[in-house]
Amino acid sequence: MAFDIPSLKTEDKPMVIASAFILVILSIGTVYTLSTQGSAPLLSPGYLLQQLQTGSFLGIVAAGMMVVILLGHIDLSVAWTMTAAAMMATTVGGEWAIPTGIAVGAAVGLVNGFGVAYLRVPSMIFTLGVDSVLRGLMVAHTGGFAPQDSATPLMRTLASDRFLGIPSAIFVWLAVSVVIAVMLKRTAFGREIYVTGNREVAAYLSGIRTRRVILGSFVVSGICAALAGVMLAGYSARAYQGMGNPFLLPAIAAVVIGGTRILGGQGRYIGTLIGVILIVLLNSVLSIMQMPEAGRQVIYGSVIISMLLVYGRGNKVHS
Amino acid sequence: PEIVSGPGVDPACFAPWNADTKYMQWPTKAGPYKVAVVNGFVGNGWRIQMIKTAKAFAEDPAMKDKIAEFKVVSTGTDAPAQLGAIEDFINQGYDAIVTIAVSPDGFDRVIRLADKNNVVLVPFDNVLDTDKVMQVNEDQLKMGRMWAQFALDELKAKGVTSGKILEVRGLPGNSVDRDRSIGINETFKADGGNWEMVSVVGNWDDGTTQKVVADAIAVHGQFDAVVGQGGSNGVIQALMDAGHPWVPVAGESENGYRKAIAKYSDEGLKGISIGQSPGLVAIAMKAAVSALEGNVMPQLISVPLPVATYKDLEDGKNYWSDLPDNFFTVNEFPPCGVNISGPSIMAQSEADVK
Amino acid sequence: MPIDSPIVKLSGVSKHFSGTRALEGVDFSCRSGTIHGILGENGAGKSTLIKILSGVLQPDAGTIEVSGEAVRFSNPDQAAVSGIVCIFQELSLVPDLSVADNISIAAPPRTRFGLIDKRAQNRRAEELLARIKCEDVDPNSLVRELSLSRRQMVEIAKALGKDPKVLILDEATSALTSRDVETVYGLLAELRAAGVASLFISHRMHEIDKLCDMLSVFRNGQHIETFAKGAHSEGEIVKLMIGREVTAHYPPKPAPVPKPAYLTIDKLAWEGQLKGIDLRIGKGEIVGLGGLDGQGQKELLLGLFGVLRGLQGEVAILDNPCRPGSPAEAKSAAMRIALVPEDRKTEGLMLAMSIADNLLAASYDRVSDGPFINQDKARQAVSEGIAKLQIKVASPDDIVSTLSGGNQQKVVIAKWLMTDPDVILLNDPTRGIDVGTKQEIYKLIRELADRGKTILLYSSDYAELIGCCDRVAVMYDGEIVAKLSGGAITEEAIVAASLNVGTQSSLPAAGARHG
Amino acid sequence: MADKRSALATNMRQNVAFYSAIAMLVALYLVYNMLHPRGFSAAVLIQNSNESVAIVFLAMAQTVPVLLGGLDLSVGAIMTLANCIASEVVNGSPLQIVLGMIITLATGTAFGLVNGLIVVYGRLQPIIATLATGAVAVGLALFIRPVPGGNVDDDISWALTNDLYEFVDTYGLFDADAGWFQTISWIPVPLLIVVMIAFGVWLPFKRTVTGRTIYAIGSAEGAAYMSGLPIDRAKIAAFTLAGFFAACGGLYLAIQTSSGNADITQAGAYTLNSIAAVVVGGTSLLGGVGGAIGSLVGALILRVISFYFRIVSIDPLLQPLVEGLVLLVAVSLGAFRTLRVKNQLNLFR
Ligand SMILES: Nc1ncnc2c1ncn2[C@@H]1O[C@H](COP(=O)(O)OP(=O)(O)OP(=O)(O)O)[C@@H](O)[C@H]1O
Ligand SMILES: Nc1ncnc2c1ncn2[C@@H]1O[C@H](COP(=O)(O)OP(=O)(O)OP(=O)(O)O)[C@@H](O)[C@H]1O
Ligand SMILES: [Mg+2]
Ligand SMILES: [Mg+2]
Repeated sequence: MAFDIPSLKTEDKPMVIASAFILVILSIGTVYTLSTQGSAPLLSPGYLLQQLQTGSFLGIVAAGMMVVILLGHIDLSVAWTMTAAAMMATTVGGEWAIPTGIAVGAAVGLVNGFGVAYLRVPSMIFTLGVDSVLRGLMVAHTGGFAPQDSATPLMRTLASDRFLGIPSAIFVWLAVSVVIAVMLKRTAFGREIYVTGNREVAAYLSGIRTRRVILGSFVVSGICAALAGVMLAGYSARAYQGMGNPFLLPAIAAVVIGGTRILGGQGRYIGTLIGVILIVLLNSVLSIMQMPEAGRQVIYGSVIISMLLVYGRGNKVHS
Repeated sequence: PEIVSGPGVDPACFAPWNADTKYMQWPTKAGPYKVAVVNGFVGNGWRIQMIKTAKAFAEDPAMKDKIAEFKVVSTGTDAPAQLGAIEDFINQGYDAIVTIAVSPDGFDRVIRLADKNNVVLVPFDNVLDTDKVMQVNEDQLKMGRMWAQFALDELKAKGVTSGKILEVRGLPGNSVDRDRSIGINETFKADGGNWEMVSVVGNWDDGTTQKVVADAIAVHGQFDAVVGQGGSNGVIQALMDAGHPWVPVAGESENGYRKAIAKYSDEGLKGISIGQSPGLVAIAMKAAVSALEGNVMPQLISVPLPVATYKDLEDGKNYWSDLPDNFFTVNEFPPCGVNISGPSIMAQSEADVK
Repeated sequence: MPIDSPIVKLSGVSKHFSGTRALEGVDFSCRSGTIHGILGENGAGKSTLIKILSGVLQPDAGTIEVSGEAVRFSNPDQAAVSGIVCIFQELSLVPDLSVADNISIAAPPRTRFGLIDKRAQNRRAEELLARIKCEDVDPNSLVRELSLSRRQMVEIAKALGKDPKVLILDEATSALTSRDVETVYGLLAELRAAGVASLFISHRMHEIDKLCDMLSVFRNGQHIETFAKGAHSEGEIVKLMIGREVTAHYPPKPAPVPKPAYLTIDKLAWEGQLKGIDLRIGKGEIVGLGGLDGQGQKELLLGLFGVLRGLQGEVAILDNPCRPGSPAEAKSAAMRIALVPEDRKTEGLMLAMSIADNLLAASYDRVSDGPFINQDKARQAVSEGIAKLQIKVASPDDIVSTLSGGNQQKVVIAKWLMTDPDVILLNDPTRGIDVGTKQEIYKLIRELADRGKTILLYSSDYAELIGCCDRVAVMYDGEIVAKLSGGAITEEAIVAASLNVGTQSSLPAAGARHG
Repeated sequence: MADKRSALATNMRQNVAFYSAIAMLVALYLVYNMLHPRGFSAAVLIQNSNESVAIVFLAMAQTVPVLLGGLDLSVGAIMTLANCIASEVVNGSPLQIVLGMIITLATGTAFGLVNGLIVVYGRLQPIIATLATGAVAVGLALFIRPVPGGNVDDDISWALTNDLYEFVDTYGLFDADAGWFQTISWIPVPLLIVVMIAFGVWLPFKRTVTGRTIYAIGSAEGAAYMSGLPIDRAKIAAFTLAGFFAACGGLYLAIQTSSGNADITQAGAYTLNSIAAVVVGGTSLLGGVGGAIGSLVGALILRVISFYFRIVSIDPLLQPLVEGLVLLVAVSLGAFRTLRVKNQLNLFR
């Protein structure tokens, strides 16, 4: 491939290791279920498809998050972007529900992008502020008269129906994945994201409109979060306060476990995909094993650390 | 306050927790009073409904004249900020402070200051592990027991005496979660049937609950009953999506959950709904004012559990089929003169209120 | 220690980097009280040699002796303890710390409590700066606030403060003004008299020639020869360095014909750093920008390229106003301006990305169909770019940082040539580049001019201005103080104008020593 | 003299962000006190000090890794861990109490040390390494304290959360009513603790080579290495110090609430607020510029803003929105500098 990010070997390592780890998780879970109930439901297509279905919401958020992380930025507003998009979508209802939700995401992305690219406030802090503004808006929104919160039939269809026996949410995730992967790899915008993420000043002096690239990336992230929020509302059949909260940290973790450099510039989409599956399965297996919260947190942290330690061998920080 | 002997004022409203409950009395103050509500976390439906109820109750004719100044602040899950806010209101000369504690412990200092300044501090909902303040709550342990007993009774009626029960827990580390879970588990244990308890953590959140219930179903196949502490909409959704047959379900008081029970009880969704009511805030406010008026008050006020089973659900009365799923149906407590119904403050438009 | 035994002696030193042979069995020594020049083209292994000497890198094989004792340095600190101190190009100053902090960074004076003694540190900084005649630098100011040339002087002060026995300067004078260069020469002579050995790396022949007693030539990771100054002619040295004969340094200039203005600059002013620049450059003309460092030359280039806000005055291409608001606009079809920036490592390249990605960075619109990149066009553009500048690459997918300095610079230039610009702004494009590569770049610049490009070239090396440019504009304090053309472009004229001698009566203190 | 003045001017110019943060804090706090019915009283000062200690310590903790150019996402978790440990061990005889405090601080510091070791020898990006170790810390806290509670010694709790008078009185150190003592007896102990640790630990540390190396790394790591600075040691020290400050926060929290609470949400909120405080206090997230004292001020600014909700009447359901907007504006204030930049290359640092 002529235009891959270089040094495929180190880039492939995360995918291979993460994939292997997914197998380890499944084996541990299966050993557990075999010993406690004498069956191996984790290996059944039903269970796996369901994991992919619930994973698709995280997957879509993580896809957007990855684009922003490739720039060396981060989007901490995805939690309430999801919620706001879902709540506005159900409030509006009808056929305009989904477009409204997506528009909310795009608008949030524009605000984030404006703050980060034009005002040059660090994304870590600007998106945090936007997140709390969104939360405030949603509290105020419910604080007036309680809005309609039921998902529209189309939202339900997208998120919880099945098509050819496969949950339709997986198709949506797949579609988003294809779009993001092609965008990153085959479009000028995608390459400009990598270039800007590597060294913004050099990108700027190369005549790349880096501010628009940043703005665009935050819009992508906002739209992805909004889509995930709308889908999640479809899955739960309703939108509610705080519904996006459980997604922020896993999304970041998935991107990083997938081998994307947290400082930007390097990473492949396929890694994020694998990272999402890993996180979803890990959570699910821990839940099945009825692991108490304390153990769950410790395992979660240790997994991330140990995987990164395995990937990171040999990348010296100096120079 | 002084520890006095009972009975207290208006026992229909301010019921003592049990026979051992102490009684307290504050020096009478002349009204109208300055009252503050110090909330912790804001950003879920329950808290929003609670705040709206508080605002509405402060405007209620029964209270309006007694309240000179009324403030609500939300400090987030930040113990020092909440303690600081309470202390600030004490320093500002407020007469009563109603609060949902972010932690069941750690209020010693503000309790001491409140007592020193004759300020009535009333924790409710998430109450404190202390008997030094007047508190208002529903009995969480009893709630757990009732849920479990209901499920057991329904199963017995079907002739089932053993099987798998799914317990959906709430926020780890929270005392409410702990008490409810103890109630549930001790009841099943005491029953003598052969019950296998599978427990998952749903954080009282619809989405999380739905996911963990779906996972549990995928792994365990089928359950004979589900006892969920919260996120009941999520429980129902997961059962429906998995094509799980309807079984007895115990849960909270979300409108959506009650709608589902009403709709599917004939198909086997034998449900019980017991709510932790956002209306507790109104009782806490009323108790605070009553204490300021010099009445004898129980230290721990037990608000009756608002129970509704599939047998007694009635559209337009204890659930509303045309209203959104997310609000909590139980909001009013007629014995206390708290008549702010869920729909009246959580309705979609001005028209729905009427 | 006998005076003529070497202070540093390397025997059989080899260093390999994944696949590249940077040094191979090098024997090298130098003596106290000499100034020892090290020559070689880009990638010859000079920097690697001195990095090994100064403890930044560790050799794969071979031994190092200092004053006859075998040593092994695992970091620069240990080398400094042995008296080996290295001045890197600009690498070792911390921009957000003050000058005084930087000068005493690793071993500051301490108070009774073992804490850094700020006052003593300031005093020390003042003394050292005074020694290199940089009294104008405030020890309290941040290094970030200084110009590149001042930073290099601070770097020298910092090295001096370590009391070196062996002082290494790796292209440490590349951005110095001529006045500072004189100071450094004086300093080196002083140190030589005090018995210090200096190792001096530069790509500027005349500097080496003027300064050094001994010369060592490296090529391809090998030590070719060490000889006393004067033992070889300049031509012979160049031949040793690049292994072939070099005929002429600069491509011949065409006869000076007045050309109609293509790029017109009128009363350009900015923030007190540009004070009404008037300049006309014709199509096919190479105009040089000269002068001391920091007189507004860089700002002029940046201004033309759309980087500066709040510019006053007029710029036009032919008769169309041309005031880009950003580099993106500057490179657009309407203006077609390109800028090869000053610092290729931070401003020119994405060091962690492939050569191909770097080459394409300015021309995605040219290789795309709609939003999508056409893989074939892209591949073709990349190979054309590599071919045009004869960039030595194993594969376009290699990471650009694996190229040598000269080839990296070619990548930056090629990136811009791929956009087919009409106006090319070059900001010191040959800094730190070896003679051979320099020649290629000069040739390329001339070819571009011959093809009708308009070229504005800033260089810190006046020999380059003389050899390359049709006309030269010398800047002083934000103004153009002299415009030279044809035979008038001489070293004397440029130096005089740089110091603003003759155009203004009051000589700046800086010029006094020079005039 | 002229020299001094110009040095001062240089200092002002180089620390604009810090000095404007101080000015902002003073203005905000003065107005709050003027609006407060009992403004400018010791009671209000004590109350405000108490609620600020934890966040101030966390902001200082966050500062050190930020100066390196990294972020420590585990500070809130370390605080929580320390809080839970303290709730177990800070009781008994005075000696046991002191020992308990030392154990608490040592554990937090050790956790920071582990962070540092992972970052340095594991060669991981701090932000992601600490995201993971933070989860581990919260997990450990939950093991120690599955439900909130604990019994921190009542006397120490009372003595450390009041003014000096009560402190002296509680422990009968000397006659608290002594005349000479009156002038300082109103000073809140929490304020004193913060000031002592901030100035007693941070300022000296900043003037060590290790401390300066932290700045150098954040500013230009390559240069720091070339200059022979102890990079690894400084990085480890930075995270260790962060662990120490976070543990101070956790310990105080335990003393203040006489209990421990392994609250995951609270840990996360504190971590994020610490970053906001660092930014508001004038420390650059890119590293190399700023300091813990600035972050102390930044944390206080954020806190004082929240005080206003208790004074000014704002619809409770609009409060989160107002709070969010204020935070957004506060962190965007630096943008004015950006808008004034004339050479766009200066935007990219
Ligand atoms: N860190 C490294 N990794 C891989 N290869 C390296 C590294 N450093 C140097 N090299 C290789 O070693 C060779 C010598 O490089 P070195 O920097 O010593 O050359 P140089 O003589 O200093 O060149 P220049 O004149 O450009 O400074 C180069 O070909 C380069 O490819
Ligand atoms: N990761 C790497 N892999 C391969 N070669 C490298 C790598 N990093 C650096 N190099 C080589 O090392 C040399 C860089 O060495 P150094 O940092 O001394 O710069 P330099 O060549 O002296 O640059 P300049 O000429 O601009 O001063 C380059 O010539 C390059 O060929
Ligand atoms: Mg070199
Ligand atoms: Mg070089």
